[in-house]
Amino acid sequence: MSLNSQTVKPEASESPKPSKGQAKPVDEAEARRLIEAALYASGYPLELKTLCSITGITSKRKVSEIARSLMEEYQRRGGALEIVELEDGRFVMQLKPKYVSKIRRLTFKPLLTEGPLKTLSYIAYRQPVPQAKVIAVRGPQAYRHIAKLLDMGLIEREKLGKTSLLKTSRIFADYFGLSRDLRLMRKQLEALFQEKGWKPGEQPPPLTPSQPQGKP
Amino acid sequence: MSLNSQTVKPEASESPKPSKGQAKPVDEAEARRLIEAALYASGYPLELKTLCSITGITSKRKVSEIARSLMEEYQRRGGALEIVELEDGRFVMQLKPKYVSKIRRLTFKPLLTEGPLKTLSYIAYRQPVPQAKVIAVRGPQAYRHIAKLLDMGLIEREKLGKTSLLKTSRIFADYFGLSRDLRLMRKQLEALFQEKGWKPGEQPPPLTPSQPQGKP
Amino acid sequence: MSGEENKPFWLKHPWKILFDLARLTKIRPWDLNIASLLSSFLREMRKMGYIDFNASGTALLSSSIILRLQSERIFEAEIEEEKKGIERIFDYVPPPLQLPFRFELTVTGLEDILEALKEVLKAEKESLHVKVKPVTPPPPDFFNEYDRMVLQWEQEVESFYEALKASQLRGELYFSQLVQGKPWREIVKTFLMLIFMAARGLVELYQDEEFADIKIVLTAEVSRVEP
Repeated sequence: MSLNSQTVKPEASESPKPSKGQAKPVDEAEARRLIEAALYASGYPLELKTLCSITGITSKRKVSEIARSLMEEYQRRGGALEIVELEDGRFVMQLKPKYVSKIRRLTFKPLLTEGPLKTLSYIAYRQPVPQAKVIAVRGPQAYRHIAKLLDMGLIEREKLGKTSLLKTSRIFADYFGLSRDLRLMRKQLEALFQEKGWKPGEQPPPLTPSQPQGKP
Repeated sequence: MSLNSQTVKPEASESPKPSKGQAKPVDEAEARRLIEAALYASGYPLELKTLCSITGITSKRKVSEIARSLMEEYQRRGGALEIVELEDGRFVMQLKPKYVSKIRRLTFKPLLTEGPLKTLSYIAYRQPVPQAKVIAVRGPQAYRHIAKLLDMGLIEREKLGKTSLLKTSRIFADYFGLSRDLRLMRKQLEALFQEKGWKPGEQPPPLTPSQPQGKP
Repeated sequence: MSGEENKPFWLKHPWKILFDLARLTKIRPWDLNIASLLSSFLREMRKMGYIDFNASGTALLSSSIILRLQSERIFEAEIEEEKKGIERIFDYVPPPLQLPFRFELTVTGLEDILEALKEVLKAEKESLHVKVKPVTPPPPDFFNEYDRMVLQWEQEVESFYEALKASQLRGELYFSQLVQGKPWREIVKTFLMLIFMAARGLVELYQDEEFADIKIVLTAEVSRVEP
């Protein structure tokens, strides 16, 4: 078992004994396939909690063991794909970095075209932000962007009285590797922004949505 | 679980003759990884030509052989992913259909629910079929299904006088590795439906028993 | 009885429907012949010797509501027919085939978010200096059935316009030619599409007198002739 840096508890996963307390029991081989399916489909890091719910296994430890054994299998077969366990216990399936550059000649679609991407970035920076404000800044075509972003699960809409508030979803945070805590996420974005020597313009509005919309 | 069968090396011995005229020669194991990387990242069927250019191997036959051996490896390991060779020689990587419903909430890609999928099956089975007939059989909600299927490029609509005819698209054929010849495709589809235990005569009774129009 | 007699003419049959807004929304809009109702209303008004602008205004408002209801009915007509189950037929429906899922590597990263943000914040700053136009709130159910119909309608208008542009009849195009032999719903649809296109400045419509044929001129042609 030649395994590198990542902490791995060896091979409890290989034991055939059934794990306890499963919601809808699947055997380990099937759980492994379900984890593989989830990691493949998402393309971004998944929490153990998510993997538990996909497999129906309640024990995070158990799920982590199975995910690790899948990770090891990928290591052993030495293909172009790898599964990586992140420091916080999440798992992600990805292309080994050396192959990313080699397949550049294939044309890749952007996740979003320019318009919706701008709308998304604005929501991420000003969230939670009233939908009306997004429309005011981004123009009426933003209705369409918002519908698309909702459809893709990148943002969420909630009602606060008569106001519709928009904010980014967990999938958004996970995909872009940002904090799920909205306050922290904005700090991260601001920091990145300033790193580039850009000025964010006006002061961001307070995060409490009940207050008047962002005026300097 | 011993996974030795999946180690990457053996292929070199499987194909003793060296491939000629490589642009920038890579060994077979590396070519395999490049093919895997390309198939993983692209998300659509790749032509042999593209795989040649990615690997630097000029022989389509050679590339096809390597891609097939990768496909077989995926079959052997029995995971959640599969590589499929389409009728025209293209290869594609995908999640096995049985896992699609489980990963629905993890992906940005809009996935079809059962209703639109049934409408799609029906169109595929009866194509080219007048839109009015699809609505009459599947009910008014099929308008929505048809809009979605058109949007995803799975079906096409063409006008024939006043009638709108619906048929499946090339993208649809690509998903199932079906022939583009409608006659042949229908045979293949029938086989697929039968795999699912379906025979036209054995369906549950008509929705509106009072109307005896049922045409089998 | 005498009360009924003393009422102004427009509160009597058949015009009174124009003055009962509550009832207006409950009627079947296509049962009303607005053109003849309004013509006779104007004739009666002239007979009175003076114009009651209150009544005329209300009649105008009601007519526009009825026209709107009529066009909405066109959107809904097909779906409603289906919903009544008139033409529901049975056929064997094969089981759903689950499409396999294919992951796609996308090239959008945090860097792109930041680039986009830079642009947007610039626009935001500008939008704070400029008076922001009042924003109409979206309809409650944003992508509901009606929206979809409107979208479909927009597409139909577009392809109809393309067809007109491609037609051989340019310059000498009349409404009657377009709708010859078509069922009534198609005729109404065609008319509404033309109104739509005229509102958007894609076509100009000429009608010499009431009920005369409508001449259709593509605006692109007008501008080509008169630079």
